[in-house]
Amino acid sequence: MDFTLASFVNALILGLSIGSIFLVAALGLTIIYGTAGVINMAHGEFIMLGAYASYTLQNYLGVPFFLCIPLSFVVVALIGLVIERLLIRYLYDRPLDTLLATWGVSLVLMQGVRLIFGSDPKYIQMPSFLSTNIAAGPISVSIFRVFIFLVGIGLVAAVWWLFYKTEFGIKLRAVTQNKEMAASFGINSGQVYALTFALGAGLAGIAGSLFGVLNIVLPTMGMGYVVEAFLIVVTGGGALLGSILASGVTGEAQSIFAYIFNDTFAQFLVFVLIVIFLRFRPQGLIATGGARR
Amino acid sequence: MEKNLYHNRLLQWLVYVVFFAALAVIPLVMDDAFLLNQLATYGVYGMLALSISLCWGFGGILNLGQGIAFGLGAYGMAMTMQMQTQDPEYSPIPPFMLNNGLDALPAIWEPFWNTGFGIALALIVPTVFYLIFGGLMFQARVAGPFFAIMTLAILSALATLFVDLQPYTNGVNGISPPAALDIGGFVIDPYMSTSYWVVFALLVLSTVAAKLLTQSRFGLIVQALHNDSERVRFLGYNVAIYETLVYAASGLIAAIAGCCFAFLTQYVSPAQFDVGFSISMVIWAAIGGRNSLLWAIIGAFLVQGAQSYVGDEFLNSWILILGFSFILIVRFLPGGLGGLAETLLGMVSRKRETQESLTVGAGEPETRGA
Amino acid sequence: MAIDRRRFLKNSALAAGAIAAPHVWIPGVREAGAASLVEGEPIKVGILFSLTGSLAVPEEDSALVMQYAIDEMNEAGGINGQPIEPIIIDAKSDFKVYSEKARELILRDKVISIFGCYTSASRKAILPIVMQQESLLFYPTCYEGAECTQNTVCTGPLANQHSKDLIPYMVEQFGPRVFFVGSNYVWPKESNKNAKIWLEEAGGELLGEEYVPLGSSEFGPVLNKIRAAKPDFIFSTVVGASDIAFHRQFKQAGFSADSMPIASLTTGEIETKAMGAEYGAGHFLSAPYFQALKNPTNEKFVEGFLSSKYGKNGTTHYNMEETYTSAYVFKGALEKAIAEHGVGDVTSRRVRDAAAGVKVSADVSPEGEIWIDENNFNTWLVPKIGQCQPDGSFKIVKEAPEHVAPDPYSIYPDIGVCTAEGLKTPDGNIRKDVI
Amino acid sequence: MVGVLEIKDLHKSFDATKVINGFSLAVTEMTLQCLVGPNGAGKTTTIDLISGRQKPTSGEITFREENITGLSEHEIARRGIGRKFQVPAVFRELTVRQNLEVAYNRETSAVRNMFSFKPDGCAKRLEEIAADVGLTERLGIKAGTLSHGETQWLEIGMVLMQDPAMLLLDEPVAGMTEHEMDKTVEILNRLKKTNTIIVVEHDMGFVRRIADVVTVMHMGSLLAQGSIADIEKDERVREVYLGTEDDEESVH
Repeated sequence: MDFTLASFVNALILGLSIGSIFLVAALGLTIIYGTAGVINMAHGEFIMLGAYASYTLQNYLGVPFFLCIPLSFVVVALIGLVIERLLIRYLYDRPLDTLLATWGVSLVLMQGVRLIFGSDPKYIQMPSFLSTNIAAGPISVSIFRVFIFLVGIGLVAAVWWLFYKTEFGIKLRAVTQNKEMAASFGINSGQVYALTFALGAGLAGIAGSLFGVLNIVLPTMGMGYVVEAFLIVVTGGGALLGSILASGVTGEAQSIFAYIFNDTFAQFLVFVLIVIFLRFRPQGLIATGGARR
Repeated sequence: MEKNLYHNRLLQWLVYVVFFAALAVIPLVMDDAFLLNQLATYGVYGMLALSISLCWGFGGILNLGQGIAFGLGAYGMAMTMQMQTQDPEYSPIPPFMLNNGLDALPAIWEPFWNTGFGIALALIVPTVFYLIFGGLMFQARVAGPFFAIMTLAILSALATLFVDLQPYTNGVNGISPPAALDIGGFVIDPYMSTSYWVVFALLVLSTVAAKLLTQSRFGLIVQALHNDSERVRFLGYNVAIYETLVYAASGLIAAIAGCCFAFLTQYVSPAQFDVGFSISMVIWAAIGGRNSLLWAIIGAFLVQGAQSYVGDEFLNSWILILGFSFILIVRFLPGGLGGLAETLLGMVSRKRETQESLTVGAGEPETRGA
Repeated sequence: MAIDRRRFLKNSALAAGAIAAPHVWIPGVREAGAASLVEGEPIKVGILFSLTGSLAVPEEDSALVMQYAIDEMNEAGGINGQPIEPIIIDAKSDFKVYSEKARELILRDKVISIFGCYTSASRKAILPIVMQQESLLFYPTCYEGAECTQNTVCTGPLANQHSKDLIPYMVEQFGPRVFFVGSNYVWPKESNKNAKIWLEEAGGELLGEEYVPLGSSEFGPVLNKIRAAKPDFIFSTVVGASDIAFHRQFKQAGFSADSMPIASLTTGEIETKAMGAEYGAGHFLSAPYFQALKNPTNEKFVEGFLSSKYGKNGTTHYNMEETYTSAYVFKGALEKAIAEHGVGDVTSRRVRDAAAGVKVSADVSPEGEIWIDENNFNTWLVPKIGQCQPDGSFKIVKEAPEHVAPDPYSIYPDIGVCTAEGLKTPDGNIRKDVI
Repeated sequence: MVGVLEIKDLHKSFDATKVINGFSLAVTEMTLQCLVGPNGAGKTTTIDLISGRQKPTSGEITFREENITGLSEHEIARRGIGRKFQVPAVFRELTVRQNLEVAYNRETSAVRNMFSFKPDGCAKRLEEIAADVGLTERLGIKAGTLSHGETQWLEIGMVLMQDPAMLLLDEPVAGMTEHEMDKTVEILNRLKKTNTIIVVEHDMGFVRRIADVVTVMHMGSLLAQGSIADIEKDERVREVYLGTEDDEESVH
């Protein structure tokens, strides 16, 4: 295809959109990893649960779409909290085992949802004004993608506020820095971890309610996001800012490579570039505690 | 000093002998083509679990991408078998290439005309790939969960690549060589006991080799770096090389498993690089017992056997059962069934010891794993 | 290039023989199929579809409709007075399970035939065992062709039949400029090769050809390319969950079916139901069967199936119907084989050979009369074009005037012609088991 | 006289903090040099820099006339520099015997070690050293179950197994009983006849019993150097050092 400025600009805009989708998918994972050092393999299934929560609310209770998003947060955060209390909290000092245990959780969640909802695909409806595009000459972007982008910014702002402007944030950062020291100041690190895990799960729930609109609601839908989300977290280094940068860069890379070559090769190229990048900067874009590595 | 029978080296070797003797008897008493083929497939899964146990349980390197070596090995073998059914004169190139726009055999396929070369490549390519990738990662001191995630990334990238290179690989549809593997006139028919024997022999060989490796000085140092890799550096050992080599050794075993799988099923596709399959290898090793080569193999036999024979009864709840048992094992029994055996034997041994009431002080393990 | 000694000897011997007679090239050892029938005993068939996992969505329906067909036949007295006993297996959407279970069905259960597989990958996974044991596979779905074995019968449309009418119809209705989008694998690419031929004949213009990874849900880059190319219509071979994401993102990107419809080979009743009918409305599908087909046989089939215990999903679609007719092809072929050889001497291979020319008449086949090609054992059928309505059902807008012949090698005359004995190459040789 | 180990104008900073600031040192062969100094003086960092755990910002470290600056840990260890950590680092999951076997590092090649099971001389040396450090009875048990003092002994034993030309010992007697310390003194005084040793230590009583040369560090540079008698007389040392003996360094 011929190169035109307009289509290249479209590719750049799309890159931002893909980046925001990556970010929304990876945000919860970043928080859980950055705080507790837990590699949550069930993150994709939390996204899936968010989508099913929205689907159920919308179809059986008639809840409007915009209300489904925060409610999905609540539902999945609660599920996350239960999983943390029953399982994850016993495994904080065994990072490889949390990875495996959460993989078991993901199997159970996926199959559980399949038993309840069946394996045929569902979808989430959205207000029709979101279901079109905005265009300026040859430049065009779908409104729903803009919506996801804005939600992404909103979530980042909310998380930033929570981390740096609230008491919970102070406790959370204290625990992340030094668990023992924080304990001596009377901070209950178990509680902080539990809430953080719930928060991360809830953010995945929001992602799910958005992705269920963008494409399709299936028990297996989480698998499609989880590897990318991990790469974002690893490339970013586990920090909030790192994940933002990493998703921006990989989103643009994905879009531009797809523009130049094709989607499949773009995917391959992005994976390979990330591995090469990490060879030279294993701590990621923004290094957090190097000790964890 | 040996207190727990589980750690008695002699006894360990004895258990190996018993297990493999039991496997060896099966084709002598059974004459069921399907059962032999199925057990041979389990043997392949056993090799994969063995390779995971070597890498993860023993070396501490969690590898969620063992499908890389397995898949590359399987492709190498399938390409070799495919070329055996081609004829330089009548059909010089595999049929799928014709409808993918190729009219001559691509250069990367040329070596596979020769069976020996082809099989050698099927083993060398994945091993070298592991050496390079592992070398890069371990030199950059990427370890633990990060390394695991990186193996996942490479696995996904390879799957994508093999799909995209459709003219050379037949993409998603994969390669189905229509005839059995033939090594210099020795036909490894997947529905005869020969294929069972070949897989069995390779399983024994790789188990013994892996066991010897763990008992060598190399193995001792790998155990030490699993414990505290920093400390090992100050003793003058290049940790990255040790890690790379144990990773590559496990890759070689997985590549052998891939080769076996290709001649057993006469089929290979990018689904070999499926993330779920690579993780199920880890599940086998975890359920059987990651710290023990033999128990990991038993884990593969048990889980896959259950999937084949119990799975259909439960259909939908099978994955649920698998997931729950995996969670419970990770949570309560990190050593898997092997760990359970270790604890039980330890209790038995200790009890006997108190009865003899001669020794003072708690007996503790000498060697890791059975 | 190294050739070992044994191969060299074989080659020279064959080369000598080739001068005198056409050379028959059979790779590997073959064993006679062990499966055979016994008078009065049930006829065992294997039903190998994924009932769980990612492929369960299309395949579970096929397994259900197959059971429905067998029940129907058994109620009518079975075949040759013998009941049919289905062995239903869950392939778990995993090629390793397909392969293992096919072995079990053939080697242990000794079924006379397997009905199963949806993806080409699963077909390729079980073909080696099917061929080597001279068993039989009924493959009831559309596929790319370019395959010539002696052990399969296919009742779905081949790439050369599927879009033959669709492309000229779309060019005529909407204009010549077209953009191809497909999932990145063999079937879409082969389908597009055929489509290009029809496109050229119809005077159309191909603006672009893009493939997305199987299962991908990100269509942004493709939609941008479509926007830049400004086609009159889109020809889609995107499959599965991706197809649904594609249609949804298509509308979200501001495109509309009225000005730029998608002409698809897969987006049927089930898919439009899953994506939300408003996303499917206005787009086109080419298939040999639609639930909305107006004929007494189809009305009976739809009503009978949906009211049976198998019809919970509330839909019949092309894939299910092709599975249903495959059961009747099997019946016809088996009856013919029994008449020819006697019950005791019926083998899977003989059933397959007897399938040549078997007709399923319009009062049995919901899509209208079909028959099996005597050479390549694919199906003569009538492709139809339907347009999706706002309620998710399809309205038939065009029907091919006559049956279209299946030809697995239509675009590869250089490779050969598929005959009952094997692939006949241009130099006159016959090659068996070409997959 | 040229020292076996020479440090020239060493600098090391973490972000903006200068931890080592123009430190130079020459260590003579077959002497035991004690590195003392108040908390945060940079003693452990110096050990880290010598052993390759950290890379200096600038400066040069020469060992046996070879520049070893910036080499990695294992390369430095292979040149005969053995190290003991402040917090004893042993392989807790391995037995005492295995710990000592790992430390027997005559052969470091991974490939050759794959085919080696019982290296020559290992068993004999192991018996000697186990006897030396009093762990003969404990060889079969897991290192993780040893007492603190025993763990210190084990790590000293591991350094001895290496048979290094130079030993870097970071607080070898921390947590030892009086009796254990006496034994350590005895071993070190024997060792310094054949080895070059650097000991980082707080306990001046201990230093007095072993040191040939004492080097006092302050704020990342050399404050004073000389015999223990000289140092104890030095006014500046008194000023910065006295009264801070029992603090622990925060960085190890």
